[in-house]
Formats: sequence, structure tokens, C-alpha cells
Amino acid sequence: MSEDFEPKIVAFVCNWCTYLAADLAGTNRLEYPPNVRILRLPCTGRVDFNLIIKALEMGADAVVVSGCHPGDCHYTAGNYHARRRWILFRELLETMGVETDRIFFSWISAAESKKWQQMITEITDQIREMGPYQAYHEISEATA
Amino acid sequence: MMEFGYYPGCALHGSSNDYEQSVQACLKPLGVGLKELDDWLCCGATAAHTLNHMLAVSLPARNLALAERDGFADVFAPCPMCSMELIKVNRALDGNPELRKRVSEIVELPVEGKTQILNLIQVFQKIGVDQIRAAVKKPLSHVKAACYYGCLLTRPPDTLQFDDPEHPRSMETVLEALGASTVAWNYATECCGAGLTMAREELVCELSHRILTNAAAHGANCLVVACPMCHTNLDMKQADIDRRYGVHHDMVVYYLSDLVGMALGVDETELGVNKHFVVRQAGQPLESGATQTAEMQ
Amino acid sequence: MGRIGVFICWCGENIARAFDMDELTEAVAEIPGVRCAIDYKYMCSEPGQALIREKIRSEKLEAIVVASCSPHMHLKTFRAAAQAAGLNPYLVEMANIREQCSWVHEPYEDETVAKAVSIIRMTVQKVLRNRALEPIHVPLTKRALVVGGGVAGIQASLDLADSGYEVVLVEREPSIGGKMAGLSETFPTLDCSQCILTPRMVEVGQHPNIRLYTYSEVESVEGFVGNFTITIRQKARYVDIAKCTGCLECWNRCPSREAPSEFDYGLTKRKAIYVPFPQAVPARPIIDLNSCAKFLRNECGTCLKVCEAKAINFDDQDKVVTEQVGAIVVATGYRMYDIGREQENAKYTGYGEYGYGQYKDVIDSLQFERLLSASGPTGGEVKRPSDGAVPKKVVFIACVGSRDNAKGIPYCSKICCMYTAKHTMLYKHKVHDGQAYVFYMDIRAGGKGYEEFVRRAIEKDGARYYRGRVSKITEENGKLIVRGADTLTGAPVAVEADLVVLAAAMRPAIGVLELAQKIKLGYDEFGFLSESHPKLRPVETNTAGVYICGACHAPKDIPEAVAQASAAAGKVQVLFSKGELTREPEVASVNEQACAACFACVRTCPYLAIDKAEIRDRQGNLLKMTARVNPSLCMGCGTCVAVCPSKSVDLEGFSEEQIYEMVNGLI
Amino acid sequence: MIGQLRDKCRRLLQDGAVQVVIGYGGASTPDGMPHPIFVRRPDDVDKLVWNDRCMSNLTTYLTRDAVKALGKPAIVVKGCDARALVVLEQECQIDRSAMHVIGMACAGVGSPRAPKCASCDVHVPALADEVIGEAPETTGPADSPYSELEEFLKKSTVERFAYWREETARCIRCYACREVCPTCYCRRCIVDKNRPTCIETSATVKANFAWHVTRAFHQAGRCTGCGECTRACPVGINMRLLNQSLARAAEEHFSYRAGTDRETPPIIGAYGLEDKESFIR
Repeated sequence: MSEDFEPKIVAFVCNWCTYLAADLAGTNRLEYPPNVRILRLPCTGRVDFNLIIKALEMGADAVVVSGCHPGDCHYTAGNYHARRRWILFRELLETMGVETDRIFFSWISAAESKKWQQMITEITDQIREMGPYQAYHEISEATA
Repeated sequence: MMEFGYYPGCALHGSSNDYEQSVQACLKPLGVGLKELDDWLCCGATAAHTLNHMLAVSLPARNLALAERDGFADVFAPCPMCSMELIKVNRALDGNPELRKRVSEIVELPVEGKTQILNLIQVFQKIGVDQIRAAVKKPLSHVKAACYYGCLLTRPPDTLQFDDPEHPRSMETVLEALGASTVAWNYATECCGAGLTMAREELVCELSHRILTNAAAHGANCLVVACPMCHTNLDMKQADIDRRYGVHHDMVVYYLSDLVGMALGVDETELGVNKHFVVRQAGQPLESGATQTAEMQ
Repeated sequence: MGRIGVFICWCGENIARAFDMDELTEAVAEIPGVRCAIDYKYMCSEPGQALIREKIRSEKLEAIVVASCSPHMHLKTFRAAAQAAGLNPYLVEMANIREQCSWVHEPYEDETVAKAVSIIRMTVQKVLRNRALEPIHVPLTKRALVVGGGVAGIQASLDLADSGYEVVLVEREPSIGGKMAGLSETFPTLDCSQCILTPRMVEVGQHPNIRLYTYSEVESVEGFVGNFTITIRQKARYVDIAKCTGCLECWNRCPSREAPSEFDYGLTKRKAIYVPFPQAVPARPIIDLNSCAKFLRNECGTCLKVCEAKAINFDDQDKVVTEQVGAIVVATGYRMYDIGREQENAKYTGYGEYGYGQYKDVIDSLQFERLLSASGPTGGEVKRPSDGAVPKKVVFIACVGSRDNAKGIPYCSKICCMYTAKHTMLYKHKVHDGQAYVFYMDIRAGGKGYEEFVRRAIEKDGARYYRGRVSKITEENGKLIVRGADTLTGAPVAVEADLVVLAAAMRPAIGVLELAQKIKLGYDEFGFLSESHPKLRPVETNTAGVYICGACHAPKDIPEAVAQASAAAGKVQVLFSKGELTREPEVASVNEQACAACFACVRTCPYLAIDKAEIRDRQGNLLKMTARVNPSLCMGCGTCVAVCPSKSVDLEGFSEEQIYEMVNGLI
Repeated sequence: MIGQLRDKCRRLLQDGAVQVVIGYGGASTPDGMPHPIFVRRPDDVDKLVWNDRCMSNLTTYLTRDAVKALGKPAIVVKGCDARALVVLEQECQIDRSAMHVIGMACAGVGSPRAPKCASCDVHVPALADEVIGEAPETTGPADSPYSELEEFLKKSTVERFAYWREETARCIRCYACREVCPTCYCRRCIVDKNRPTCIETSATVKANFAWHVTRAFHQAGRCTGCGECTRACPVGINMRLLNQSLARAAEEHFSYRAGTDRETPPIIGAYGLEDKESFIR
């Protein structure tokens, strides 16, 4: 791996828990690597699998989806619906040989700024170690 | 002819062979045959599950596997401890393919857990209370029985799903078909202390004393049981209880099969009633048969 | 659109210390679609907002991005500023470069700067596709339905009626009053239950703003917040309560006295025509078909003859009426755990070992309340049901059902510790030489004056408390032998009691699940109704415009039920305080032509805001089915969008286009 | 069997019980593949055929506007096809009471037999108004439907990705897989939506990969395993594997098999509080 590889990480987060956790991390000045780009959505229930694929197509080396803990959804059940889809989607990705260790799902509540900081730091380190998602980048660039 | 698979368990081949005798003798005139499972082994009873969970499952499972191998849809286990253990494992196997697989490997026989296990009362229910009523030769009009179920005939209710666990009536139904009357009393489902027979005799005596006292207070002239351990405590220990509490219970304790047999005209000796410790004295209400004296050993 | 203004805030030093603000602003100005990029020390300050307003006008900006703090902090502020300058507020987005950038990353590092630009670029991509939205207005019927006329329903109804709103109160029984009307005295003050409740009942009966339907049930609920149509079935009462003067001559003269009294929980018999209890509201009789000789054998008819008002009508039929309301308060209360063996649900296995239903002198706590009540079957003297003797030893058993997983109920019923202490006290006050025994698991006496109350029962009135469970109750020689354990001493206990009182668990009222399904309310595995949020929205539900209070939500005592009822009424008042309902327009909508009508969204929506709808031509022929979002109910979670395979449903504010363009702009 | 089938269809049409029979018609060559026909006159029922080459799943036509316009249909289904009816009914696409379902007892189709036939446990269609023919003698329990998948999953992630890269690279985006699929009935497929473009329409590797992810995932908890997508594919992409992987996941995690139970609600659009989440941080 080249020395100056900086992973590109896209995070789809819900507006009510994980986005607020990231805000709180700021308020508490909990430093973490700047490789993550946060996309605010109302709820993890809104996160469709196509968005994850799109992020990979756009050159992401890792994708994070994070929302409220079970039982805490601002919309009562969006995260439950999301979880059920993720369970199925992960199996499909496994079969297709997509590296599921680059796709992270998490529950981070509005109070868990520390968890957010730690998770992003860990993921960044981990992906830095793994290197760019060359296989997917290749198909994204290939013409046929 | 009706035939059931038969799982005697340790007690019926040992200390309670009178129970086996009684069961065999009373079923004969009803045209019911018992076919003992070939190569059965101990159900594990209370000892196994305190030691090793897999052992406690595998012991009964092997017996169930034998029953399946020999094609018995119903297996009669006269001892409630045995029948409870068998049913418990049956249920555990039925909903759990993984456990079935594991256990089949251990017992080296396929086992599905589909055999129906019957206790003594259920055998009579299966034969049909009406059929039994029709076969009665000597109605037991002098019997006023206190039906004693003890702990294990109806409990744990989720496992056994047999009768009302607190207020059972199934034994009464059978006895009433024999022309006997039954008493409503308070200790029908209380424990006699069987699990502590060896370890804490004084406790067993106290519990059994209460049972005997309450049955008498409600006007019973005999106790009826369907469990070898209950019989041992209430019958064999009665002299001890009498001594300890300075009373004279003199309460005859019958197996349910004894009374069925007697009503059908089977000789008491054939039923093994003469082996009981407390036996009827002259002038006591049951008619047939000569007065007998138990030989205390 | 292509005239975007980006306003970059320094936030004093909070943002400015991480970047060269000039360079950042220059970089942002290069983003396609950006008309002008401007930085300022404090964008949220009045001069900052003035700057935004001025630029919106002068540059004819079509949308703006404020790059500063979290939208949770100031989105409202900047949307208001834009609106003041004539820009639709939904054309404002924020780029969070403070909490999620300058505060958490190394200042001046390339990556930090790149991230800030990227956040702003992404937000510009989004705002380019924002649409001007108008708040959703929903008409509002300022009348409320209250279901259940127990103390909670009464409180909620009176609060609402007193604040000027019309209330429709529906009660299933012939009289309001609920469980509380049958209680003797209430803990911890021992004030007489009827003395405090019946004036409130009368108030309900006479209130000009309350329309009372007793002996009635909610048949169906249609519509949504602000606009519910309620169908109510008034069951045939065989007495015209409009004509009836309440003289109760019929009651006095009715010769039948066979049916067990519902109000006395079967401890006494009542007549075939009866008022449930003397203080009933409405104080009008009702005929019970199952015990009336006229109905059973076509004999008698005494009531018909003696009624001068001609109010008796043997041909009475159920009537169905509809009411329009804007909000619903559910206060359906509780019932007691069925202690006997037979249970409607195999999970609740009953207590055969306590002999309830078998021994006459084993009763439940509501029956004991009647024995203590001055208006009860014994006139307030404690006499046991079997032979009317005064019991000298009474055993009270707490947690009969509650906290007993083996019996299917893991929860605490909360009020039994207190009323059991009260029972021992009231018993002692009436039978001075009597002795009360209590078997309990723990004493839970959290509440104002509660612990002191229990101590008084034990220390002053001498109740004997055993911490342990009762294993069995048997009857011998007219005595109930209660055998249990005292786990504190480790000794078995046997009490020869004259009377045993079982404090059975509280369960939600019969029929509450059917009601919940009609109103579309959630409930837990025990049938208690679910609040929207256990801490912050305790009386709201997930169905907008529907509120819950009292024991239908969870076991609770009278003060709590009343407080919750007032809270629910308060929430209704908040709802009713505006002329119409205004809702955020960031909701979902369906492209009805593209919709394949698989209705995955209908199944998914947590708010039941999506309906199956038909599209018909002018002749009325069905063209196709479609899903349709009710914008009055949609909360904007977007879960429907994710499950729609053809993306025929989309969410304003987080549309497919916006999000895809953001991803495109990210990297 | 064929006589019985033709008699039944003739009667249905004569009595006006249905207006059209959706069935299999004779192939152009003796051993060719029978093709779908839409019989509207009693006299034409002799065009119906039934043999072990009747591969296609005719239920896909039930949701087409042009077919709906023909009136109340009778449809000829095999056991595997009938499972799609359950899904279509659950998703409000058909009114089961407004059609006549003729089930054909089936011992397997295709020669060699189609892969799905080895694991078939629906030789006699459920949900049919009547069944023609006898249940075939089955030899022992059906194979696991997932054996091919399990074999495939023994490959490493890198190998699997390379495999699908190669497979999808061949895709010409003809969408035959979509057209033959009974549960791909959207009026406007997401791939044809261009504001925004979720999946690019040009046949690049990236876009083909995204298309096949999408096609497969839209079948999650819905695919009944008729295998028509794979059979229809002109370049031979084995989509069966992807469908299997989701079917297996549905069975493993939610004890759900699409098209076997009319009462259990579909798994997408529902959730369980206890759904497994070991991979979620």
C-alpha cells in the first residue's frame, strides 16, 4: 500500500441518534480522523441498499450505516425495518463476494459520542491497513 | 387384544415388585398385554440431571429409541418419576432437530421423540372407563378411598399436561366406575417426601403422617396411589410413623391397580396385596378374600 | 436553479481557527452553482442574518447554504432569516463544519480543509434540488372522545370540558365511576372513595360540555388526527333514560333477585331491573335480559306497570350513533387477573392451589373492598361470605399473579402492597380483636406518605407480615389452612384463617386489544397500551391525536391515573389551541402512476400513514390501485422509500435526487 | 392428462366461467419448447399441450395489463409456479377468487431435469382449484435447495467477486430476467427511473453489477425459485445462486419461505424485535 493512502469512508447516519452523537463528539472535542463523510438522513429506515452500492461506485473504501439503538428509534420502528434488510443484504453481498468487512452497521445513541469517535477511529485505521477497495474501484472504472 | 409397550423402571423390578404384580394381574382380565422394552435402562430419575444434562436426556432417550425401534406408539411407565422423565425428554426432542441428532449419536439409535408415554391412570383411560365399569364383577361399595396423586403425577403441569395439577379428578373417575366412593380431602397433591426417604426420615414421617391423618379425618378407609415411592412411604413407613407420633393409623394403602383388579375379581394374592405392610384386618370393610397378616421383615 | 449563496460562519474562533477562511471561501466559490460565497464572524448574530437577508435580495439567490454549526442548532434560525427575505425556508440547508469538522479534526491539515469543502459541496448539491414547500394545514374538530368513565376518564373529561371543549364520554358499563366507585377508603389518607368520586361523577353527568354515552361501546374509528369519525353502539337498556325520572319505583318493586351483582363482584344478588349502585350516573335503571322474567318466560312486567313515566321499553334495540372528534383519550382501565384455573390465554395459568372459586372464604381484593365499604353488602361490617361470621384471622396474600413468571405475569402490579396494608388497617379498625397476616415478596411503597402508611399498618395496627409465598390453601373444619414460608426466619408458617384475601395482579380491561386495533394503537405482550416515548411522551401514542391515561397503560394507583388523565387532557388542549393543525411539509408522497401497488410501504409505515387507494376514471371505472400517503399522519422517516422497489414513493427534504447528488458530491 | 386438461378448459370457456385460458401451446418443432398461449375460444383448447418441456412460469402474465384486459383467466400451473401465486396475492397483485387455477401434478421438467426439480417438494400444486394428474412417486426426500449455493460459498471472497465480475460483465442488459419473473411486476422498474439514476443503464461492469445486486435484492423474501430468470438469460448468468442466497437467508433468519404460506406476512415490511444483529456494532 502506498504510504499516503487515505481511506474514503461514507457514513449514512440517522438524524436523531448518530448524527447527534457526532455533534456531541464535536462539542466534547473528541478528535477522530477526518476521513469520514457524514450524510444525514432522517432514519436508518431511509437507507436503501442502493445507496451503499452507489457509495462504493463513487470510490468509497468503506461504508458506515448507523442509527438509534433498537427500541430508541425516533420513528419507533425504522431501525427495526433497516436491521431486517441489512441481515438479508449482507448475505447477498457475501455471495457476491463484496467485502462485507468494509461495510459497517452500528447503533450509536445521541449520548454515545465516545462510541462514535472510537468507531470512526478504528474503522479508519482498519481500512488504512486493508488498503483501498481496489476490487470495487476496478469494476467502477472498467468499461466492459 | 390391546398391547402397550411396557417400561417397568427400576422400582418395579425391585422394591416395588408388588406394584408390577398388581399391574400385570389387573390388566389380564381386561385383555391388555404388556410388552416389556427389550434392554431398557434406568430413566436417570433425580440423580442424572443433577450431574450431567446430556446424560439426563440420553438415558430416557435411549428407552424412547427402543420403543420407536420396536414400533410402540404407546409406552406404559407405571412409575410417575419414569413417565415424567420420559415425557420431558420426548418434548425436548420433538421440537429440536439438533438435539435429536446429537442424542441419536449418543444412544446409537435414531430417536424422534414421538412415543406417547402413559401413566397408570392413563392406561385405564385408554382402555376406557366404561369398558372397565362393564367388566366389574365385585363392585367396591365398601371402599371410601382418598386418592393420593403426590407430586409427580400431575406436575410439572407444562410437561405432563395431565389433569388439573392442583385439583385432579382422574383417579376418582376410575374408582367411581368400580363402585367405590371417594372423599374430598386436602392432601391429594402434597408431597410425601419420597426424595428424602433415605436422607431425612423424620421429615418423610412428618409429611406422610399429615397425609394419613388428613385422609382419615375426611372419612377415608384406604389410600389409593399410583406411584411406587408414595406407596413405600405411606405403607412401609406407617409403623414407624405410628411409633413416632403415638398413633395407630392403620390405613391400608392400595395401588390403583389393586382396586381395579379386586373389582374385576382377581385374587388379592395374585395382585400382591398380601405383600403390603399394612393389611386389612378382620371386620374392615372390604369383603372378598381371607384376612391376612403381613409378615413384618 | 443555479443561484446558490453560501454563507460561511467563523463562529468566532470555533471554525476560523481551523481554516484559512479566505482560502476556504475561495474554494467554495468555485463549486458549480454557487453564485456567491461569503464569510462572516457570527452568521447567527443579527448582523450576520442581516447579511444573509441582504444577499438573498441583492443576488436574487434561489437557495442558500449556511456553513456553520449543526442544523440541530440553527437550521430554524436561518430558515426564519431566509423567510424574512422572501425566500422559502425549505430552500435553506446547513453544512455542519463545526461539530463535525473544525472541532474534531486537526486545524489547517489538508484533510480537514478538504473535508470542510466536501461537506459544503455536498450540501450545495443537495440544496440545488430542494423544493419550496408550504406547511401542511389540517382542519381540526375541537371535540374530544374519552373512552372509559373510570376516575381517569372522568378527570380527563372534566378538564377538557372545563376548558371549553366538548367531550364525548363513552362508558361500557351502565354507570360511570369505574373500579374506584366500588372501593372503600383510599390509601394513604383513608378518605372515602365514594365521597371524593361521586361529586365528580355528578359533575360529569350535568356538565353542559359533556355528552355521556353509558352502556355503550366504540364500534369503529375512522379518520386521523383532528378528523376522527367515531361510531358508538348504545346497547339496548330497555329503559328510555330520557323519559325516566329516576324514581326507581321499578327497582323497588321488581320481584326477581337472582343475578349476582356486578358491582359487588358476586357477593350479593341484584334485581333484574337495577341501577348498579345508588350513586350511579346516570341514576337510571337497566334491565338484565338474562334474569328478567318478562324476557325469560314472558311473565311479570311489574316494572312496566309501575312506571308512570312510561320509560320501560321491552322492544328496545341497540342504537348506533356517530360523533366527529379531533382527539381521543383512551382510559379503559384494568381488570383483575383471573385467579381460578381457567384462563383465556394458556400463558396465564391461574392459582388452583389457592382454592379461589372453590372455597367461599377465599376472595379477591376488590371483593374485600366491598366487604369494607359502608355501602357494601354487609354495610361495612367485615363478615365472611360463607356463613356471615366475623373473621378473627384474615390472611392477605400479595403478588397473586404479579411478579410470577410461572403464572405468566412478570410485572409488578404496583398498587397491591399499598391496598393490602390498607386492608389490614381497615380490618383492624373494624374488628379490634382480629389479626391480619400478610404474605408478601417485597414491600413496594414508593410515594408520598406511602412508606409511613405501611409502617403504621405494621407497627400501630399490628398486621403480621411474612416475607414469603403461600404454597397451598386447604379447608379443614371450617378453617382455611394457609401454608407458606417465612423466608426471613427460614421457617414454614401455617395460619388457620377465617378469611383469605388475594391481591390479584392488574391486567388491562377485557376488549382493550380490539379497541387498540380499531384506533391503531400499539400494545405490549400483556395488552397494556404503548406510549409514544416512556420518558418524554408518556401520554401520547404513535397514532397522532390519540392519548392514553390510567391503568390501560400500566398498573397505577389513583393519584397517578388522575395526574396522567390531566396530562392527557393538557395534550389535547395543546392540540386544540390552534385554529388548524400545521405540520412540517417534509413528508413522503407517492408517484401514483408508477406505483405498482405492492403495498410494502403500507406494511412498513410505523404511523399507518399510507393507505391503499383506488384511481378511477370519470365514469368511475377502476384504473389502478395505488399507495397514498396521508400527509397529516406522515412523520417523514422515509422507511417507505427504502422498501419501495421502484422508488415510486419519495420523501421531501431527503429525496432520492438529493441524496444521490450528495453521494455524487461526496468524493 | 392432456385430455383432462383440454376438457376442463373447454368446459370453463363454454360455461363462461373464464374468458381466457393461459396455458402451454405446441412448439414449432416436435421436441421444442412449448410456448405460452392465451386460449379464448372453446374450439382452440386442442392447442393446449402438457409435457415435461413446459418450463415457463405462466403466472408472470397474470399481472400484465394486456392479459388482464382479456377477462377472467384460468391458468395452468406447476407446483413451483403456484408458489408465485401466493406472493402475488400477498402483494395485492392478483385476486385469487377472480381466477381459476388448474394445477398440473409434475414429476419434473426439462431434460436434463431443471436444477430446481431435484429439491422439489411441491409436485402437486397448492392453491389450485383442481389438480390434474397424480402425484408422482418420489424417491426419498428432496435434495437441499441450497446445495449449489453452499458449494459456491466454499470459494473465497476474492474468488466470488471475480466470478460475479466475469458473469455480470457479460450482461447485455436485455432485462429478459426481469420480464419472465412473475414477481418483477413493477410498472416502472427502478432501472428505468432517471431522476435520479440509481443504476446506470449502460452495460458497464459497474452498472451491470449494481443491476444484479438490485434485481436479486428486490427478490429478497419474495423469489419462489422458479428459475426462469436464469433460464431466460441469453448470456447464461447464474442468477439462481443469488436468489438462493436470499431465500436461504430468509429461511435461516426468519423461518420464512416465500410462497408457501398465505397467512404469514412478507418479511420485508415487517420486523421482529428479536431479529439477529450480531454483526451490528
